[in-house]
Amino acid sequence: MALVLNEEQVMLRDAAAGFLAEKATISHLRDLRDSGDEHGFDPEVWREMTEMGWAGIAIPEAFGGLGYGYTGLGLVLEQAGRNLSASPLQSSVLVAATVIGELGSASQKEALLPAIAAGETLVSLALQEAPHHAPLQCAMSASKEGDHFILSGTKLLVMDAPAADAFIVLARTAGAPGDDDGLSAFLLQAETEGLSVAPGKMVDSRAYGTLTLTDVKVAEDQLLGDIGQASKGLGHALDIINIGLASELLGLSAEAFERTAEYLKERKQFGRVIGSFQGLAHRAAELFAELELARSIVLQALQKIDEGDPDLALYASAAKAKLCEVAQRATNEAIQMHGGIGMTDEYEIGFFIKRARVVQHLFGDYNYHLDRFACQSGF
Amino acid sequence: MALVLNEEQVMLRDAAAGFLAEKATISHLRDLRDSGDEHGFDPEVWREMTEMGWAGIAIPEAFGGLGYGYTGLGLVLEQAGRNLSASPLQSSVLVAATVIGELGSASQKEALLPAIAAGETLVSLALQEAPHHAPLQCAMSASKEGDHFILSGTKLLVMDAPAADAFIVLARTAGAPGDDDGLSAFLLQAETEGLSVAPGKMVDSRAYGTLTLTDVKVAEDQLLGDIGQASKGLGHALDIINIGLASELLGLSAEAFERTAEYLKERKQFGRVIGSFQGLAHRAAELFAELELARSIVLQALQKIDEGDPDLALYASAAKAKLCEVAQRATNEAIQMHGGIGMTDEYEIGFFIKRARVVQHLFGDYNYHLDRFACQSGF
Amino acid sequence: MSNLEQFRQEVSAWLEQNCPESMRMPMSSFEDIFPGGRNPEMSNPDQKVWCDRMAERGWTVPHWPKEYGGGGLQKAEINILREEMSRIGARPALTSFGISMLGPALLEFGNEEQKREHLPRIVRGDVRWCQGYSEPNAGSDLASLATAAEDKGDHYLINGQKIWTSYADKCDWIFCLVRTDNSGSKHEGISFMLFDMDQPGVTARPIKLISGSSPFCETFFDNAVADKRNLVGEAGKGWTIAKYLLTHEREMISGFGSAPKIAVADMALESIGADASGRLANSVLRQNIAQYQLDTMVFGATMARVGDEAKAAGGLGPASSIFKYYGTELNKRRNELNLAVLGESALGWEGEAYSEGRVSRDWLRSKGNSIEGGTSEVQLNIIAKRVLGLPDA
Amino acid sequence: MSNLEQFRQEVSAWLEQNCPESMRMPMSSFEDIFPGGRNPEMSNPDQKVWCDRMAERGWTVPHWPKEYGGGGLQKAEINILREEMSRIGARPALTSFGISMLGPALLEFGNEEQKREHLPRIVRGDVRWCQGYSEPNAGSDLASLATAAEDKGDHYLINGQKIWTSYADKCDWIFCLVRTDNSGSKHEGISFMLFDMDQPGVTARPIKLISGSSPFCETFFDNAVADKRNLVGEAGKGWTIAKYLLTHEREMISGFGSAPKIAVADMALESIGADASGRLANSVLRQNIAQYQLDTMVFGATMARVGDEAKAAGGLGPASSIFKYYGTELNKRRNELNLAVLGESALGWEGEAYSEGRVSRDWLRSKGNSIEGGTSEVQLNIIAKRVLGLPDA
Repeated sequence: MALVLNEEQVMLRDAAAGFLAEKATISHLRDLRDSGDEHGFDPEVWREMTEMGWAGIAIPEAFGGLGYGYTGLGLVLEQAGRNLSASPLQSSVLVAATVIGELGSASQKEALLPAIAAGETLVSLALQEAPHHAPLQCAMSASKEGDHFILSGTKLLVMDAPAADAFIVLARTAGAPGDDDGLSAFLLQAETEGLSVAPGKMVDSRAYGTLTLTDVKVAEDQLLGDIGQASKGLGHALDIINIGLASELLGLSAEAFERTAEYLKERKQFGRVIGSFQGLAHRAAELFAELELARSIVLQALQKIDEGDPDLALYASAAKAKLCEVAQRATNEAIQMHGGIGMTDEYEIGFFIKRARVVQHLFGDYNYHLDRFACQSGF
Repeated sequence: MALVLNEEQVMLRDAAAGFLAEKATISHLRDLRDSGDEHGFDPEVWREMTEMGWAGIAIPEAFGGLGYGYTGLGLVLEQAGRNLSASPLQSSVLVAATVIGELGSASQKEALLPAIAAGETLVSLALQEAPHHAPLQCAMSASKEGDHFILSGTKLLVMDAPAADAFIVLARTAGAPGDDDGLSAFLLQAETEGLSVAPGKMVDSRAYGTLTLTDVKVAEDQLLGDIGQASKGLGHALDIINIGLASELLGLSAEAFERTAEYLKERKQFGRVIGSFQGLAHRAAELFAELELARSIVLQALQKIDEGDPDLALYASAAKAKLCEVAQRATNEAIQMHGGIGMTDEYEIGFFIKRARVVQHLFGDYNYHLDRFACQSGF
Repeated sequence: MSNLEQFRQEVSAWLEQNCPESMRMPMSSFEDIFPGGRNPEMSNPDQKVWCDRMAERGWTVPHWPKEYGGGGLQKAEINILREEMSRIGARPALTSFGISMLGPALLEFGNEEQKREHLPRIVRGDVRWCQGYSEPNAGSDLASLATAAEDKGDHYLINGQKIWTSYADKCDWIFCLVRTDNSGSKHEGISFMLFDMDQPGVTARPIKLISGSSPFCETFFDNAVADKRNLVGEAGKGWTIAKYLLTHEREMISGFGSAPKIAVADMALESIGADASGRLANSVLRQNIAQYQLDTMVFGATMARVGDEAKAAGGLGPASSIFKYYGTELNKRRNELNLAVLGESALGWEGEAYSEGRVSRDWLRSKGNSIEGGTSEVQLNIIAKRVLGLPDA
Repeated sequence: MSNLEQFRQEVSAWLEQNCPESMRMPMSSFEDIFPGGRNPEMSNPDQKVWCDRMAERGWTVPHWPKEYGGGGLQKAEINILREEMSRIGARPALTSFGISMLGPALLEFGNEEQKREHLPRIVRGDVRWCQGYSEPNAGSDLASLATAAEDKGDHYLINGQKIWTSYADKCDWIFCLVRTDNSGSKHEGISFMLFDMDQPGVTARPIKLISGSSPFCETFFDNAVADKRNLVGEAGKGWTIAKYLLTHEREMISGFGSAPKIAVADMALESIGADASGRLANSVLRQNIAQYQLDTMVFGATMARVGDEAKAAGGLGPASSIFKYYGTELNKRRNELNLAVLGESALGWEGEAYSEGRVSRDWLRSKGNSIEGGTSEVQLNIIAKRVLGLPDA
């Protein structure tokens, strides 16, 4: 596949750019934050996004989606990154629908994916149990009692938890933390007895939640896929998810950089536009180079998803690691080059660094993925 | 101990600076190189250095030295680094005399140290067996046969080997590679039967040699210290040696930087002195900061030797790691900032990068010592 | 018994009698620092009692001359006072910009009348001072400031705007850089002026930062009045005083990197665990931490060396020029490492589970370290020009 | 059968008959590259036979027009020729600066007479060309060159010095930037001139590099003569031609980072070993290698993307501006890693044990990559100005 966008993809990207720049901007994010909105996104905007089909971009047509593939979803996520648009596009579409697509049976997909694609239901993944991403370390136990399972434990960093209709909860039906075998995925409705959500706002002003499960009774038909066999499908889903997050980081970093480059052309100090100082100009040029590299690996990794490449894990960790590095540098330079005004809440540039670090952390940060990249490369 | 030089030390430093800048400069090194000199140093200059007592600076007065301590030796090594002065100051004084001081019995020290201090004998350490420093991996076997030992195997990177009168050879009298126990040190005369030296020039134009031992018969009284117990004393000696090499790297880096800073003030491009370009000026200022940090840790580590600090290993790896990092950056920037002329053999700046990499590598490079620094720090 | 021993006994006895019990408790928050002022904010009324008693002996500023209200103490005596205070855990009685910034400037550049008027009030904590330097269009290029002071005979009329004025909304007086002359180069025509903030022409509005609320303000002058006797030094020669104070400020800020902190490696071992050989499980993070800890150790050695050199030679060597730059960059690295080490628990903003976002707010706040008090770029320019002697662009 | 299929058959048959067996062997050293010239250096006399046969058909430069000695082939035909040569392992018949640099410049800027005189001789490999650009005081700032060409009616008299002239000691003619006018700005007054190196006024002296001997020379002109009909373009307008050729040169050099190489990680595993979990034993080196391999992969993706974009849009996008800068920096990183990975065995200079210092000499040579053909600093300036639109200092 050539590393260029086709016509359909260009149209999709431009449509997303136009819509989000009007309806889901940093200014909207600020309003949501300052109003103390519990969900952290605007349901009306989300409804419009789903009407345009964005929630189903990567979902096959057979399951009510558009079947544009992940390259398409990546383009929309990139634009969401540019505008810091708050919506369940990450939690329910990139994460949950992908996990369901990997793990669910045909009938489960039929039941869930069209509803997600239509924006009728919001599903979120409950995986993490400690401050760091370590999927195989999952320890929550799901013990069989008669014809059902009993789940108890705590899940952290569940995206959009306060607004979620249902959760995919990972738990152990066998094995010990670290084992490949024994991981199972369950679909739980939000109103399930014994399940409680403690909402919290992260530094990006988005809503996350801590799920506490106390002797929650789960029926066998709530298992997503085969019992104890979730880890492979989950692993593949996580590769896709990390590439999607890399797309968001790309948009976010590019926008922060472009705003900074503009500022360098406007701001005067010592009688000169500060972009004429070679110290700043060279750093900007280096960052431009890094962003071009970032753009290439994101597009390549997205295409590898859609091509079904068997080495996806390598591309996923490469894309996430590189984008973590670039996003960190781009957002740090954005504040430093803006100087004092970049430190003020009133100015918008500070919103980028806040969202960046959360996305960098989600499902494995730079340290995690560079290490994994080395392992995948055999050393 | 205050982190400043005392009067005696200042005088020693200035004397070394004066002598070396006249007698053992890069120009002399070039002559030695171009004449194909086998030893890679000028014995006459070395004789003058020993007459000034430099070979005995760190050797206690009881053993014929000046007893100025390693801080004093470090200052001379720093000046040797500035001038890229070729001499056995590293091989025989910093390395061999220190190892003898750590491992030898009183009578062995009496026999050897005064001769080294007087420049009458040149001793070199034969430790390394593979391309990387890994002292405990020493595998050369020393098997006991009656009242003597039989040594066979190969030793790499033996400094000044073609000129050496004797070698300290590390070998195993027990244990396996990686073991603490079983390492023994032997003193062998250069003309020992079964010992051959294959001379070679490294990139720094200094002479090194590969020692091949074929069934070399070694008497018990050639053991330095106790049988099988060399590793602790060797380890302490290596800490001292690495701090001494860090001193040389400090001088080398500072000189390369100062020559570069001068060039930035002279060279004109685009109608301006190139040091007025902020891109270069900021990099020079950052490098200045790194060099000031380097100077501090070297002085601190030297003083820790003389204070007998029990945490010397931490300081040694800190000093060597930091100086490897700074020397690499300083020498790379030196060539880049000099531009085309820096690439020519005719100009002197290129000599610094060549010596730097060899000293960086000797007894553990950046990667080795940063890893060790982390281990010493408990993580 | 020597004089100093006698002095120590007297100090010890006086402190025992006069330092309130509650002022011997460790400080638990910023509110426990007492800045003085007309209507001082206090976490405890003993703060004022303690300050008043200390000020009576001039011990709030023990090194200033007695004639200006200070303690008039010698170095050895000041050390004894510090030691004895420290022995009983006595808090500093008064901490203010007046002591650390304006006072030194007045002692160096003020006239006798100004010293006699303002210094004693600083010692007593009667007046709380803020600093009016930066403007929206004069950040790194401070000398291009535009706030105008028009000569009206016995007073100046001041119009313009300052930014980053710390605690402007809580301070009584301001020492302020203003432009009295536009005709020459930008460094000429700047004047150093003192005036009361409690007047109709002055408004201060707090600035919210990306890390949350802050002591910084935007400060507006709309025909504010400054009495002419409160012009410090000559009109148009204020830049010299400003530069003198900037050096002070940078030395204060450069301390950031050096505060004792829990080793980040220990936090990482707890959060991420070790492998069989005792090494931190994530090798990439391990290297980043090792590099940070190495540079912190090396920076610490450098601060110690510069201190020792200053003692030996009586002045700061060139290495001190790197403090502000390196210290603040190091602190930013430390804060990024906190995020990497603590992961999810460092990324919270609100809620008890995240200590109200303490880690993330500290991290965001640290980004300002390399901007305020002279950006890292300005520091590098200074090193390049003044230390290395590289020419101007 | 289509025309192209027929062409392929003809090419295939001709190559089979005309390509000497020895010219179908893989090249084993630089000496196997045939650069042509009056007295060509050859590792094998078949080199000239092969070149002559190919040149007869114009296939040494298949894309140039027939009237100038080229092959006059269309793109599809050129591809077929390449494929058929590659099928039998045929070496390129002629590789020269004349083909890659001077030819394109003459086609774009030369007059008809110049094209007819010089291009056929390039195609036949009769004349070997070198490039006279840099001077000791005109490196990054190429336009400040000072080599003077004085107008003497029917010829110019040339005095001055060039540096970094590749193979000047072995070339027959030079295309050279000279100054014909000092009165205007430095970019004006530069002329692009061709002249014979085999004349008394020309001396070339090879330059030894830190990595050892090199093809570079210092070249001196002492009343050298250039016939006026060999002035390309207008007098004083040579800068346009120079810039055109610089772009060519940068694209050639930027290929450095992309050559296929043994993965440095494999070398490291062999040299340093792995721990129980299969990770490289030294974790610090492991991270450095991981970062290098990641950036190499990402740079490769970028070259592929730019290539695909060029195919789709018919031109190079802005990302191509980073190639020279990033590719050469990457190659320097690679060479430093070689030292770290190979340790002692990489640091040799002489002797068989060290392959005569191959690794260390490559490493030293790589330092020049970010200097020659426009320094990294110049590349960053170009990105800042032309791509980002940042203003000049």
